[in-house]
Order: sequence, then C-alpha cells, then structure tokens
Amino acid sequence: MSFQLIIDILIATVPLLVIFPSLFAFTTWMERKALARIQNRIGPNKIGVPCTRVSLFGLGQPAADGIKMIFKEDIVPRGADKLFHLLAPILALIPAMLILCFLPLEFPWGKFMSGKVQAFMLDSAVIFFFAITGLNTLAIFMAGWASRNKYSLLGGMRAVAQMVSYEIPLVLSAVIVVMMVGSLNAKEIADAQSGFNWFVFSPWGLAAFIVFFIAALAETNRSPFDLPEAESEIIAGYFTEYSGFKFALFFLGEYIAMFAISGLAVTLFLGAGDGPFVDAAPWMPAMWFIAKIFGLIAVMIWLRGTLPRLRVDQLMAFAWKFLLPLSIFNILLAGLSYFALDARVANTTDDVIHYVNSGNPFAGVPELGTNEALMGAMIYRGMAGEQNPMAAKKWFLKAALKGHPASRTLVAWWLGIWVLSLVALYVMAKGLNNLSRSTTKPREYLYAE
Amino acid sequence: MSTTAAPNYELLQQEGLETSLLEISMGPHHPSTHGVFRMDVKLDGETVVELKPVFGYLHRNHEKLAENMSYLSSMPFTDRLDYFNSMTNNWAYALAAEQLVEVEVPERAEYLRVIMAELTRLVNHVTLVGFFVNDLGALGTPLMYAFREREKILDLFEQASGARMMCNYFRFGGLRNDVPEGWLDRTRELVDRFPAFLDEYEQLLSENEIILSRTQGVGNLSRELAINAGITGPMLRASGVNYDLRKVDAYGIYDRFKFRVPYTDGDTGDCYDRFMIRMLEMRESVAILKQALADIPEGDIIGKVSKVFKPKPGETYGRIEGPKGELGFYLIADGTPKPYRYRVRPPSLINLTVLREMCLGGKIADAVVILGSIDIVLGEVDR
Amino acid sequence: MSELSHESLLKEFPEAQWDEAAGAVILPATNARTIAEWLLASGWDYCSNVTGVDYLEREVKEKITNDAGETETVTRTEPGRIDVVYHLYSIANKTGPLVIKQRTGREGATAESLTPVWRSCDLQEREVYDLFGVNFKGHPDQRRILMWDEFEGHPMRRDYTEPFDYEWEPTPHAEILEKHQRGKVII
Amino acid sequence: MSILGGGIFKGMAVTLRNFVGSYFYKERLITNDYDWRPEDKLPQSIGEYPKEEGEQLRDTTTVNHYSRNFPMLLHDGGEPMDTVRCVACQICERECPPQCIYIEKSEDKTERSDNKAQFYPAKFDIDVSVCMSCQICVEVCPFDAIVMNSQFELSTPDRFGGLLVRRDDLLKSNDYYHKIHPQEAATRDQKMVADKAAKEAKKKAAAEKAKAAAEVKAKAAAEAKAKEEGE
Repeated sequence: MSFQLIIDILIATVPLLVIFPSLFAFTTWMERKALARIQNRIGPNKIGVPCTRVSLFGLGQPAADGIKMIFKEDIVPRGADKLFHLLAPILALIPAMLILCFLPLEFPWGKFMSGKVQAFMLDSAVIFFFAITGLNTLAIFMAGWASRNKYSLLGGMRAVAQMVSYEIPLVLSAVIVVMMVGSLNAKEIADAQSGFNWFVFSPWGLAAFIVFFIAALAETNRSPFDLPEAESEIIAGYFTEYSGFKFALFFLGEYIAMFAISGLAVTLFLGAGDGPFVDAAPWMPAMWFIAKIFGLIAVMIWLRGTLPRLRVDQLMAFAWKFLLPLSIFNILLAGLSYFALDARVANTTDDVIHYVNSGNPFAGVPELGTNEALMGAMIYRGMAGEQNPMAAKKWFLKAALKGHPASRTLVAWWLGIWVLSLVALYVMAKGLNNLSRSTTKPREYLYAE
Repeated sequence: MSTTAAPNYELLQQEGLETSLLEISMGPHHPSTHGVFRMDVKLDGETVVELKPVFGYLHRNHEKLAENMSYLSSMPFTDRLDYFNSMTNNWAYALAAEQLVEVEVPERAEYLRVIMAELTRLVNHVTLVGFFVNDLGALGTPLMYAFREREKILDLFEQASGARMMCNYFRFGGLRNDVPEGWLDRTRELVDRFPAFLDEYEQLLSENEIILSRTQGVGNLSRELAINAGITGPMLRASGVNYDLRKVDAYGIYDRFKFRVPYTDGDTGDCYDRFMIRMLEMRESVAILKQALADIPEGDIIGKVSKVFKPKPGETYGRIEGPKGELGFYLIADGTPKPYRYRVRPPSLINLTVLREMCLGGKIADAVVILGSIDIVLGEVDR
Repeated sequence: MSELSHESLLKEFPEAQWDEAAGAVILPATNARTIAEWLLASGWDYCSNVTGVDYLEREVKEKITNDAGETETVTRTEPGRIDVVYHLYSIANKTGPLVIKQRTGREGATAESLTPVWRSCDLQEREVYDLFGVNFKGHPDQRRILMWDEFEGHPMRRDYTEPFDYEWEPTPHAEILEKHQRGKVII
Repeated sequence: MSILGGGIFKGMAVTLRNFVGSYFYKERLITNDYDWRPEDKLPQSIGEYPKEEGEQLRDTTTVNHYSRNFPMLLHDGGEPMDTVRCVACQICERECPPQCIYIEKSEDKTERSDNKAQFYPAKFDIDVSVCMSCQICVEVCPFDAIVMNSQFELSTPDRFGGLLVRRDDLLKSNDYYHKIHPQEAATRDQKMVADKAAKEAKKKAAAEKAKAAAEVKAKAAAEAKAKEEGE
C-alpha cells in the first residue's frame, strides 16, 4: 500500500469521525426542539454559551448532556455478564461508524490523488453495507442478554426478530437500483443519477424508496417501529440497564446508524451529492449529501412525533405480508417496464437512424426536433462519447416537446408505462393491505336521548 | 359466574430443550401502569397467559381517616381520590351528605356544579385519550395537546376555587364561594373553542391506521360480563349498555339539559369503542356546558346549613356519574359530627375486575393498552 | 318477573328481615346465596357497592313498658357485629337501590360470598375481608387486596390499634401529632 | 374506500400544523417561561406578578382572588401581637384535616391597645410539609383571624426548623391581605364591620330592652307601691 493512499484514507476518514459525531449532537438538539414544537412545548432553551446569559435557543444542551453522561456513575447490575455488558455499546457503535465509510461522500481536500477523496472505494459497497448493518443486531441482542433483566431480554428478542425481518425488504428495494445501474459501487450509483436522474423520480424507484425508508425506520428502531425500546411496554428495552457513558454510546450508535442508513437512501434513490448549483463549489456535493440526510431525518422526527407504535405481530405481518411481496412485485415490475421502455427507446433510435440514413436531414425541411432526436439516438448508441440511456431519454423528451413524431410515440409509451406501473403498485399495495390487515375501520355509534 | 380458570398451558418439553414461561412483575414502577399499580404477568414469548393485578401500594385508608374527623374535614381528602377529577369527587360526597340532612341547594350553585362537573369530564376524557395513545406508543404528542387544553380548564378551576387540581370547592348545600367576575365569560370562550380542538384531535387520532389496528378487537368485553362485573361509566357504555346516571338518577339539575348518551351496539366492546365513546362524550359535555352557561341565574351560592354539620342517625348512598364511572359515597351517621361509616365506591377499582379476562391471550403490548383504556387513577383504586 | 322492591323479596323469603331505620333487608345467614341468585334472576342485575360496617359491643338504654304498665329504663348489652352491605340496582329497569345486608358476629366473622352471583363483588369482598376480617365462603380468590399479605389485623375494625410506627423518623410535625394523639381532639 | 395511509397523512398534517402554529399562536404555545436563574427576583405571589402592557399572558398571572397556598395570621396593623385577631380558640386546630396546626393558648389575658382583655396564642405553629392548602381553617375561624397567603416559594434548606412556621412569621397585616386578595379582603372587612354593627345594635337593643324592662318594672313597682299606698 502506498504512503499516499494511507494519507488519503486518513484525510477522508478523520472528517467522518469528526463531522458525524458533532452532527449527532446537533441532531439530538434538533430532534428535541422539533418534537417540542410539534407538541406545543418550547424545548431546550436555557443552555447556550457557558458563563453568559446567551442561550442560543438551547444549543448548548447537547454539550451539557454529554458532560453529564460522562460523569455519571456507571451502574452494572449484579447478575449481569460484565464483559458483554461493556462490549455491547462499543459493538453497536463500530459498525455504524464503519458504514459511513462506504457512503459516496467526497470531500474536496484530497491532495495526492484527484482532488476529491472518498473514504473507501469498494466495488461491492452496497453488499458490504448490508453485511455490516447486520452486525448491529448482534450488539443489541448482546446488550439485552447481558443485562440480566427481563425487559432487556424481551427488547433484545424483539430487536433480533425485527431487524432480521426488515433487512429483506431493505435489500430487495436496493436491488432495483443495482439492477438499473448494473453496479454495486456506490460511486457509480451516485454518478448514474447526476443531472436529476434520481431513481426516486420513477414509479418503481419511488415505491422502492418508500419501502426502503419504512424498512430503514425499522432497522434503526425509529418510531413507529421502536418496539425494542418500547417505553410503554418494556420500559427501555435492551438499554434498560444502561446508564452513563455506555448509554451515551448506544445513543450515539443509534444516531450514527440513522445517518448511515439515510445516507444509503440518499445514495440509492435521492441522487447522492446531486442537486442545484452542484458545480458551483467543490464542497457542494458533500453539502447536498448532508442536507438530504437531514431532510430524511426530519421526516423521521416528524413521524416520531405523530405515530403510535405497532404491535409485535403486526410488525412482523407488515414486513412479511406487505413489504416483502410488494418489493418483489416491484422488482418484477421494474424489470419488465424498464426493459419494455428500453426496447422502445432502441426502436425509436433505429427509426431515427434509419430516417437519417435514408434521407438527408440537413437539406430540405427537417422534421421538427430531428436534431434532438438524432442526438438522443447517438447517445443511446454510444456514438457521442459515453453511452447513457438516461441522457438519451432526456434528448428524446426534448425532441418530443418540439414535435418529433417518433419521439412523441416514445414519450407516450413512456408515460403510459409509468402511469400503469404506478397504478399497478398502488393496487398491489392496497390489495396486500386488505389481505394482511384485518378489516379495521372507523365505526358508527348509537345515541340515547 | 366465577373467575375463569387460567388457560391450560402446557410447557413445551422436548428432549434436551426446556422452556419456561417468562414471569414479569410489571409495576409498581413501570412507565405505563398509571401510578403504582402492579401486574404480575406470565408471558409465553409475547403472549400473556396469566395476569394478576396487585393493588395497595398507595393505600392510605382514606375511609378510616374520614371516620376520625368531621364531615367537612374529609372534603379536601376526597380531592385526592381521583386527583384528576376533584370536582366530581367533591360533588359525590356533598350529594351523599346532603341526602343525610336534606338541605336545599340554591339554583346558581346547582348550575355551577354542573359546569364544574362537565369541565372536569372534559379534563378527564381529554387526558385519558392522551394517556391512552401514549400507551399505544405515541411520543406524547396527543397527550401534550390534551395537557394544553387541560391547562386552560385548570386555569379556570384555579380562578374559581384557588387551586388547580385539589379544588376542594363544593360544600354541603352549595359551593364554597362564588366564581369571580368575568369567569363565566372566560368559560364561555373556552367552551366555544373546544369543539375546534376536538375536531383536530379526532383528525389526529380516530382514523389513524395504526391506532385502528392496535385497538380494534383488543380487550373485548361482552355486555353481560360488563353488567355483572359492575363496570360503569364510559366503559359500560362501550360494551353496549345505555346507562348514564345523569339520565337515570338525574341528580342535581341534569334533567334540565338536552344531551345524548353515546353507546355502542355491544358487538365488540373493545379498546377502540372505549376510546371513541370518550371522544363522543366530550362533545355532549360541551353541549351541556353551553346550555348551563346560557341559563345560569344570579343568586346565593350556599344553602342554609348549620355551621356544625351534625346529621341525624341514618344511612345513605349517594352516587354520581363520574368521568370514570359510578362514584358512590355510602355514609352512616350516628348523630355525632363524625361519620360512623364512610365508604367510597371507587369506579377505578371495580372496573379493574375484568382486567385479567380482557388481557389473557393478548400480547403484552395489548395488556398495557387495555389497562390504559380502563382509565384508572391509583389514588382512587387504592384509596 | 316480580316487582322490583323489597316487599317482593320479603314475601318470597319470609325469613329475611326488614330494617326500617336503615332501609335495608337483612338476609338470613343460612341462604344468602340462594336469595342473591333469586334477586339476580328477578332483575337486580347490578351490584354497585359492597362494604362492611363494624359495630362494637355497646350498652343501649331503652325505655320499655313493663307488665304493670309503667315505663322504665332498661340497660341492655347489644353484642358487637359486622354488617356486610350490598347496594343493588337494576340496569335493565333503571331502578334501585335495594340494600341487603349480611349480619355476622365480630369473632370469626363469616359471610356467604356473593361473587359467584355478581362478579362486581369480587374485589370489594376481598377488600371487606382485608379491612374487616370477614371470611367469605365460596369466594374464588380470597386474599388481602390493599394491605400486604403479611399484615396482621384488620384496620377498618373500630377497635384496631396501630402498631408501633417502625418507619418513624423525627420531623417537626411529631410534636403536633403527639398533641393530637394525647388530646384525642374532641369535636 | 379510503386511500392507503390516509389516516397517517391526516395525523401528520395535524402535527405539522401544530409545529408551525406553535411559533405564531399564543393559544397553541401556552407555556410561560419561568426564569430559574437565582439572581432574578422571584415574584412574591402570583398576584404581584408584573403584567406588561399589551402582553398576552395567561390568566393565572393576573390577580387571582382565590389563590391559596399557606395560611397566615391576620393583625390589624401596628405592633402585630397587639392587634392580632386570633384568640386561640383552637377550632382550626381541631378541624384541620391533616392536623398540622399547633396552638398553645396563653395563660393570661393581655391588655391590648384597644382596651380589650383577650386570650392570645402563646404558640401558633403550622407545619408546611404537612399543610395541604385546603383552607378549611379559614372557613371555620369565627374571628376571620386566619386567611390564606398566596406566597408559594416556601422551600427551605432547613428541614426541621424551616418547615415549621412559627407564630411571628405567620403574622401578616390586614393591609398585606388587601394587597394580595383585594376582593376577598374587602368582603371580609365589610362582613366584619356589619357583624360588629349588628353586634352593637344587638347590644344596644338589649340594653334598651333591659332599660325598658327596668322602666316597666320600676313603673310597675311604683304602681304597686301606689296601689299599696292607696290601699
């Protein structure tokens, strides 16, 4: 391994270790403040700059909490397995931090290689991501078991069942993106979405994103799937017996996992570092990436402030009877319609090329939008540099807007397939919902005068 | 009808594999047992196979205390029975004591009593629904909205009686003092705004898919068992019995108001019914409040009662429709200024009779929800 | 269905007594359960309140007319007793209350449990057992309910004396309490 | 047929509305900021809480006529023990539900400035940790001597001495009472004046009656004498 590579990796990793834990502190503040406002309270508002009366909307609260956590007594129950009780929070944090390295988050301060650094370039990043996420389950079960507390044990059991179940829809919805891009490399997936070709903007991508987001909520034990730490039933679940700094580590691990899984959602569906003015400055992609992560976390907080919790059997039923069939159906639908659409594009390309070959497009009256259509065809065929079907479709859309007949047919097909896919997905979801959930509906009541 | 036997549960015994039931003592310090209530639960995985309620952690022998002091001195202690609804507790006690001496309550006092009782009902139901959804796992958002509205009502209570929760406002033969100037206007304003809040509350809760699937079909209670087990209040009406003491006894001046009693057809009697009955009852309370605030006359606030309350020997049982159910006071007077026997019929305790039956076979999460839908306050359960 | 009043009960079961002063029917000790079942069948479907009342042994002065036609005051000792009081209502007919009482001595107090008839008596009879020490024959689950299992004595009995307060700790309030106990403040 | 997840979206709309609303509407965000910093002066009673011009505070912060927290003994101004209304009749002590009042009656009567010889409380202690602010003592007092204070900052670092409030700390002037509960104090004073007037009227009437009776008696006696003399 060369010296430069080590330096580059360090340069890319150290920011992860600095940025995300400090973002964690900010997120706890944000969550408390947002939840407070949702509940019509004020939230933390006293602690700001120390020794002054500047409160900065309570932004000093996380720091105060952290100091308190460090100095609190560490209580280990008498019957607990002390070694595993200690290891569990560490083990919960490490995989979460590791996952962050696979995000296609480029920092602009690399010197030796290309000017931009990413912590880890791995051709099988997505696979690796899911593999390491699975480790979290182990830590949680370890915590539940080692605490020697019945509530902890119940929480640990719930966590294992829940995480194993929800990993399947999570992976299956990611498969769609992998199918489309044809690569497991996070960087390539990110690049494939540049120029607003985000996968969330297609019906199957949207469905996959929703499934992915729901499963991600369950993976990170967020409301309404926070059963392993269900306060009203099993007190605090697996971390009932944790206090002080160990508790803080668990907390940190949970939030880092939230960042990581939101980061993956952003990578897979929301165009990674893509966004308006992305070329304006070298740090824009990273900013966009983190902003999108925060957007997703805001939705998580919003959901947490609104929804009650599912029951264990309903949770399982939701994963196996609703999300799993839906995501399998989605994969089929995506494959079919993607290839149908692709065939149609190929067909149109043939038409355009044929038209160009048969006559002289630049003499006489050219058909409207022929230039754009030709451009699309050339891109599709790979004649204008890189071969990129998405970019080709964009040119065909432009052609269709100008009135190119073959492109218009293509766009009509395109729209038709999209609408049909959306309808099919909705009908499927509705049907699955009716099947898996017993008929629960609002009722009518009687009145006595 | 006797207590149903525990389900015949056979342990799964396999060679080299031995499983046992998980015994959990939920409470007395558990976040959602609504105080120091305890349930000894046996779990098969997550399923409840045995549940034993344990009472008494807040027992202070309220009845014995009351038997050792004058009639008036127990009035502030009744506040502490069901500390959410001190006004209705006061009323039930005052009603029973007034039956002993047959005193005339002035018109204005009767109206104010109705207003206070219905405001109390709003407070109780609105917070109950909040706590109930909290037990379902919401992060306290509905509870905070409920507290927000409760706060406004408690402000009114404070202005009238001097205290927010321990009101100690009713006296034998009337009320302690008249409400301050402008109080009725403020109450009118609150009552006018309340339906808007209820709309928002219903929009938040009553169609939510998660709440529907968590509560429907959970904790079913049949009509026959409900009557036989002495279940009262909204819980009884949710099981399909049209029985409201405000209509049946028409105590106070409830016969003057036009209001409806919501109840179900008795098919299910589950947690969702109990939850919705309370939501609907609040609207009826608002209707009563509007009428009472429109009709309230001027006049005296307390009838002619001698300063030393010394009823003739006799016994009486006074009961009212408290927000949680039938709250009764059984008094035996022996001619001295102290009651010879003073008994509280606590609706919270008696509604817990069927807790075990409703919980068996459900999940542990259901047990919490069912307990939440019963609506107990430990001050009243343990007395 | 017979009329819902105490008269029909007294007609059906002549051994039951009507206590005018209390407005209650006193059930005979032998067949309280039978009467309760009859009551349930005849429409008293809801037992609202169950409680005990403890009467100490006391001396009663009575004016009676003797054979010679003169009035004289006689002192008579009334034995102590515990009444178990039930308040019955009818939800179907919306009437009530009918008060029935079971009467038992203070020593070895026993009464018929009416829990098999009305489930609502379950916890309340347990409470009477706990606080008054009345044994209910036929109660499915008779345990202490409010006091802990190891507790001795029955605190609602009128001759109950509190044990030494082992949780006592000095407070400024001790002086005040002591005065109240010493004086047994008379109202 | 409802749309999939419609109830959840409705709920989310409500929470969003509340999130935004809490920044704009006072009726949504009703929390009052209680400044906990010790250097800030605490309000002595709810009634004295300053209400700024045009500030939409909740109603609790305005004068609350019936607020009650802890009893105080009233005197009519001047040297407290000279004009204290309490005559140590001990009714409040007996009626107090949690039994937190401790009174020792004076052995002798004192000559007070209003030339009345009166018993007075030699000791009058109330235990803060036990008092439940029920106001029963105020209601049973026949002399309007004990009323409720609205001061609520009663915590103390001294568990034994500090929680037992002595007579001299309980004594407050009638002016102070007028300040914290103006309406109640006024009615109470009116009642006292009326009672006094009634008492005096009664006394006067009784005196007049006695005088008249004496006159009648004297007249009768005179008549009888005259009769006797006539006979």
